[in-house]
Amino acid sequence: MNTRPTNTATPPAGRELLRVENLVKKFPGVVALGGVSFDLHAGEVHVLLGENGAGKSTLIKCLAGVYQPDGGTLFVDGEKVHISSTAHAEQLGIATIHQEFNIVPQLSVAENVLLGRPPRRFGIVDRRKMHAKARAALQRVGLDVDLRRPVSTLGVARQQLVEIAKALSLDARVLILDEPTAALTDAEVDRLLELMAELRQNGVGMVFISHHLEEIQRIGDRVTVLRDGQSVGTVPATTDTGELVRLMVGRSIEAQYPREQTPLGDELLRVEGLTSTGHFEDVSLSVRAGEVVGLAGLVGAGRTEVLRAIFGADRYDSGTVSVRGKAVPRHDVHAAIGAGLGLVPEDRKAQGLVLGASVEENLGLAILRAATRGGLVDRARLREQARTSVKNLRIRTPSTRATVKNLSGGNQQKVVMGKWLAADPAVLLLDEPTRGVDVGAKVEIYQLINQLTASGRGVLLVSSELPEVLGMCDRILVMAQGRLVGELTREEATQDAVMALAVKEVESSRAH
Amino acid sequence: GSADQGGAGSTGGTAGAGGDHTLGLAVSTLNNPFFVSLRDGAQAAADEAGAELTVTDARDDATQQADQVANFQTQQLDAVLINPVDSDAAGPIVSPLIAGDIPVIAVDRAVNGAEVNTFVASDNVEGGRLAAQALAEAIGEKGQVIVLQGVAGTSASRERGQGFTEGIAEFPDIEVVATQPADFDRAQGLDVATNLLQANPDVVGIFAENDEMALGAVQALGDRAGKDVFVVGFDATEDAQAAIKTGTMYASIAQQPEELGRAAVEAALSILNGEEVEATVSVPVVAMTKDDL
Amino acid sequence: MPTETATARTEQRESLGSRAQVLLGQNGALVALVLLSVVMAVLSPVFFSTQNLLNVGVQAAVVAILAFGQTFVIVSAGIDLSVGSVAALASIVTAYTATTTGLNPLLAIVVGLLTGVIAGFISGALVAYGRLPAFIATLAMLSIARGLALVLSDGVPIAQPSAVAWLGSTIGGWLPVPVLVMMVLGGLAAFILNRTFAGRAMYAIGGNEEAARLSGINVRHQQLVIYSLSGAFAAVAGLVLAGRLASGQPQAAAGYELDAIAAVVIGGASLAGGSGRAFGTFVGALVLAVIRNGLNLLNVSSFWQQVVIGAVIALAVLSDTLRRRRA
Amino acid sequence: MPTETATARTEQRESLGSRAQVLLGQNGALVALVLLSVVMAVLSPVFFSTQNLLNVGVQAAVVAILAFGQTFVIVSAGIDLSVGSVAALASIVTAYTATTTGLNPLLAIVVGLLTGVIAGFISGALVAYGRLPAFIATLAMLSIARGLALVLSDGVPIAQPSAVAWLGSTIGGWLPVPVLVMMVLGGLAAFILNRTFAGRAMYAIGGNEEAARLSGINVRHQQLVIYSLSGAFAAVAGLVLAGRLASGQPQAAAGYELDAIAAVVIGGASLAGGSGRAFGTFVGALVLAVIRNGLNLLNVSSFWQQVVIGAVIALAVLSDTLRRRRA
Ligand SMILES: Nc1ncnc2c1ncn2[C@@H]1O[C@H](COP(=O)(O)OP(=O)(O)OP(=O)(O)O)[C@@H](O)[C@H]1O
Ligand SMILES: Nc1ncnc2c1ncn2[C@@H]1O[C@H](COP(=O)(O)OP(=O)(O)OP(=O)(O)O)[C@@H](O)[C@H]1O
Ligand SMILES: [Mg+2]
Ligand SMILES: [Mg+2]
Repeated sequence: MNTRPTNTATPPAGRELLRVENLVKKFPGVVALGGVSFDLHAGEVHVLLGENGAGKSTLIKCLAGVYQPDGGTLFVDGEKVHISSTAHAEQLGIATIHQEFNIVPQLSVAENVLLGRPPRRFGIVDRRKMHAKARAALQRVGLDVDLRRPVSTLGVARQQLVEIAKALSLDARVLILDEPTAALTDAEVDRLLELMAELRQNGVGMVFISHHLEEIQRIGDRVTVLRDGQSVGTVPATTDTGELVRLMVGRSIEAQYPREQTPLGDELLRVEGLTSTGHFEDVSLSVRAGEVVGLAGLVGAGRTEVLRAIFGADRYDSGTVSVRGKAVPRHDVHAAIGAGLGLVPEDRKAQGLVLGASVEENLGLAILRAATRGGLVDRARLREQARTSVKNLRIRTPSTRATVKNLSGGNQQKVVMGKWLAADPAVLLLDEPTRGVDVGAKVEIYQLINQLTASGRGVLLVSSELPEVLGMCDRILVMAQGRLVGELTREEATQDAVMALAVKEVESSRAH
Repeated sequence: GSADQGGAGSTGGTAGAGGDHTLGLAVSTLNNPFFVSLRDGAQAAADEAGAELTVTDARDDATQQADQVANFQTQQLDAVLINPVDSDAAGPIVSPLIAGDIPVIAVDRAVNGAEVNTFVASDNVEGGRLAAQALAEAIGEKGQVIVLQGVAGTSASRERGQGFTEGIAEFPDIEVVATQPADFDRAQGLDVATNLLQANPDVVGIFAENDEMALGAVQALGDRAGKDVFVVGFDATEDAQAAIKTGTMYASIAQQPEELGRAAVEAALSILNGEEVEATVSVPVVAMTKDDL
Repeated sequence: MPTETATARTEQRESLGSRAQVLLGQNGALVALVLLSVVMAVLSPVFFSTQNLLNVGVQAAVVAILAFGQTFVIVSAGIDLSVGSVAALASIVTAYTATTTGLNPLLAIVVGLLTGVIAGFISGALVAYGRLPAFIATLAMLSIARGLALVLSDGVPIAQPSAVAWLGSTIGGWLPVPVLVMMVLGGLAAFILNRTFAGRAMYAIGGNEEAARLSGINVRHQQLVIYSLSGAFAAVAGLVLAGRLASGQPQAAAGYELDAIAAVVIGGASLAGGSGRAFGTFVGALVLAVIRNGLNLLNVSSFWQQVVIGAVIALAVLSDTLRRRRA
Repeated sequence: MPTETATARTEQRESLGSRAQVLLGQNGALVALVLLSVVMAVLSPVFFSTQNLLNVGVQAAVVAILAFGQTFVIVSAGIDLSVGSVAALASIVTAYTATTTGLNPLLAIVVGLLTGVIAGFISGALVAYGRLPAFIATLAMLSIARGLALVLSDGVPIAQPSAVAWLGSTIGGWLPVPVLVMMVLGGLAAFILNRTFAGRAMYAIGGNEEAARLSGINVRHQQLVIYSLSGAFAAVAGLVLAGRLASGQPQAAAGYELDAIAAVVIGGASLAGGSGRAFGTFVGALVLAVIRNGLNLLNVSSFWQQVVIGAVIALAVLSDTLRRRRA
């Protein structure tokens, strides 16, 4: 089976910073890395590409000193090293932005940027210096917020920017970025890629992980493809997308957005004049059977808040939500689910998963009530359901009993999807459902959306990936500053049309 | 019912002696029936005299007692009766009162390091000796015995234990094979006695530093109580007296808590009325066996 | 060749080891319990007598029953400090209603159990609807229940009806009822945790309350159930204790909350919630009882006893965590 | 027009309200404390006398000092059950070294403080390196320290040297030293929490231990510091207590751990870690002291007192959470 890795890329001119040979890392029941080799040169952006669970994050955690590899050798500046801790990695000039956020929610933005290394004398923290340093780091990523604000009050996107600023402030020679763009919108992605180009100019070597192939081509120099913990090849980033996908998935993918429209049925969800002071105002929308409605907008437009309010997760001040003509009481998730709603939240770790519980338990969470008779849970049924979900969604896990915490990020996202598909809601509210999901799996999720609408369900989709909204939605609503500012049909919708609406409102409000 | 009506209800008796004196009684703990009786005795005496009595409960915590006595002074009570949680700790607690010319009467336990007006007490060490004699008598002055101790470090445990050790030393054929703490608690008395009997099957006598533990030991003995193994307790609580009557307990050392409370209040009122009072007022202890009931 | 054989042997050893791990790994406290029992047996000849082992069972019973109820709370990331006081209150209420109102003793027991449920329900309501930290809500209940027990009994023990005393007796000359009750309630707790909606909800709430809420679990409602269950278990513990003493003691079970929580944590649960099993809790309670029983048998001096208890608890749990870390 | 004015007025009211919120919102317990004090003042004329307020301060001091140390631990998502026992041990060690070895009393005090640090250090090592749950490690230390205090003192209180007794005295005829010590240690705790690396690391570890570790904070090392600090504060509390009683009591401060934790939680910290402030803890300790003092002044019967204490604690924290929810 072990096909020889293709190696068609010539390493760039810069000096070699980092080399990995035959790296092996095993977890109980899983060989996460089965002999990966790869190298990084100064002034290079080396992309790691692979399906969810291929071993990308595990590889970089070995580089960052989080995991100790079980085999293989690591060279830094040509010298064999053993990276014993994260602090050691930092000493070697390696900074890492991990896939999972590593923020301390209660601490301020400034403290998070300089977490673990605030400027200090005799153990006493110099706040002024700390703020100055943090401000400088945040400026580089274009984030302008009150430094004293607890970081938990920022949305996911801006938390990601804080993480990036944190890694940048280390001034490392090697910067590892594990899916930094997953939580960002286009404007911020542009800004980040510019920043990376700048760093490349300064001779920094970067390891970059992303499931967005277009980003890879924009910023990457070489691409190393991982499959099942093996490196299957290193190719130039200019390699054609289809070929990259084939290397990664082992097959080619025809349609990236395989939307199959179905004739529309009755109205399933109706939202009328929904208002939550300070968050959004007068939002009215409807979703019909067989319809995928998209909610587009910039970060902070309030899309997440609207979804959560519809679902009863947050309070709102006025307006009504009804499903199949029946009013849904406000601020009552239980009732919303009973009425036929489901929500895949944007932050899977904090809101979607019980991380310490098994795959089976997580997949059964939304149908726990339904699987209960006389107070007793039919666990056999839940187990069966979990096996089916794992198979249908191709969740990569050693067993349904594995702890969700140990799954790769993309597979965790699939578990959240699976939980709600099992509950079979009339209308599924999706908030960034493909965040961190690989290209192959994305298509699988889109197929699931198709199945839902084909069976007369409705979908309300929030996504910061414009192509996804354009490709999958039958109708697109654009939000800006907490208001609906326009509606586009599938035919009318283009990237420019959506952006024009999303930005116009922002600019007109700036003019005031 | 609760005894804290503060004398408001029952001033009917012999009014006059107490006048409108206000007294404070700082009890070490009301979680023990003994001190509840002591309080009842004091309350009855105060009611009879028409004095107002404020009672506080330190829950066996010397610091709380310090706080409560300080609060008495703030309230400007006429005299303070203290049943110290700890004798040594009570010195600094009452010193400000004495400095402020407020009469202080120690009840049941002495106050060390300060000159109180009078000390009303029964003798715990003497009680321990009496217990040793009673137990020796029950077991025919020979055999193995075990001791259940109260909360380590409390004066009651120390003094009763000391008296018992001294007393039992006079009987050369009696051997104390185990001494273990059961914290004055009935449930612990039961468990610890069970365990000790397991390790020492030949035990014929048990001394417990209070009746609660003694009753736990009786429970642990089951049918053997009063037949093969004799139990002597301390305090002669109602439960213990009942057990002595049925023969499961051999004896208990009776203090007279109500008498203690009554004597203390009477001493306080005498002082407030300008009368002379002895430096120590002794309330006798007696070994109570079936014959006494 | 020799290398290969060596590898094979290592593998075999590993597989044996891993099988043992499956047996013990699920419940590390079991290792501690076995170790502890072996040490005690070596030091004291009577330790392994049937009678003494039953004694250990009886002495573990009250804490174990409290701890089963506590397990529900801890699995759901809460804490219940009131269990000892609620146990005392329930036993006093039973004794009081039976003696003063002359109610049928069995009905009096029901009233006592209801008292426990109500106390738990109030704690639960304070946590769920009052948004009080569980620590504060149940600390308040600790104080309130103890106070009420004292008020009702006027600080004096009350005799229990014989129906309660039966709970402290022995069946067939050898099986102590407390042990029986402990077994039954342990089985019940395991059943609730593993098989019922309420039980599965406890794990979900303890693991990630927000995710549980967003999955349609009515978290507040479940919290009422959880604390009520803890109150009910506490009431049973109180009655068993009362049965053993044949009297309702207002000061009974004081401080037992720490023992109950310790039993749950020794049994492998995390105070952060989301984990814990009834069997682990059972073993945890036995560990504590064996330590106390053993120290009595060995007649360790009373002052040193506290030092030894502390050290042994630390060592017992340490042996478990170190073993797990090596694995 | 009228509408506009109304709006303006509402806004103004809101801004006044929000300013008050800034003052009080940061520390909700303050609201509870103020409410409580007003009620007490209405019910008892002596409550607001200078002497009584100083009494409250003195009565709060020991718990407050323990709670300051506890704040470090709770902010870092731990718990320290041993503080009461460690306080007793430190005071006994001081009294013992001063009386039996005849060491200079000031040196004896240093030895006492060191004892506290060592006890805390051992708890910390059990948590950091032994991977024991903090609850178990410090429960073990609770038992060990209390046992050692009993062993050393032989269960009998030991007289303290006058240097210690000074800690319980009054300066200039009105300022009680315990209050002074409480203020100084409160300031120190605030300084450590807000300004030092160790303090910020406490928040980081408590808020997200994994993130703290990945950011290069030596979590284990910091845990040693945290528990040692808690031990040191406990030792100071023990000495203040000993000063007030002029004697080293082996049973001193028993059960104070729950009060100390309660003070921290009432002060707004979460047992889940990551939040908590020294000032909040101070207010929390005052709330507890005011409740006890007030109930004494009002001469509430002792059994009912426990009921009332529980109810008032619940109400005090409830008033805070409800206020916050409305906001
Ligand atoms: N701590 C762990 N314990 C057990 N298994 C683990 C652990 N961490 C990772 N794994 C497993 O190792 C494999 C590789 O995971 P990894 O997180 O490296 O994937 P990835 O390539 O980063 O995927 P994604 O694109 O979804 O982030 C997965 O099968 C995962 O389940
Ligand atoms: N860049 C920003 N500037 C100011 N406020 C912001 C910004 N981003 C977010 N917010 C605030 O945070 C709240 C939550 O934003 P959130 O990111 O959840 O909104 P969203 O529209 O769902 O965007 P997304 O889902 O893309 O993250 C918003 O209501 C807004 O008030
Ligand atoms: Mg990954
Ligand atoms: Mg969003």
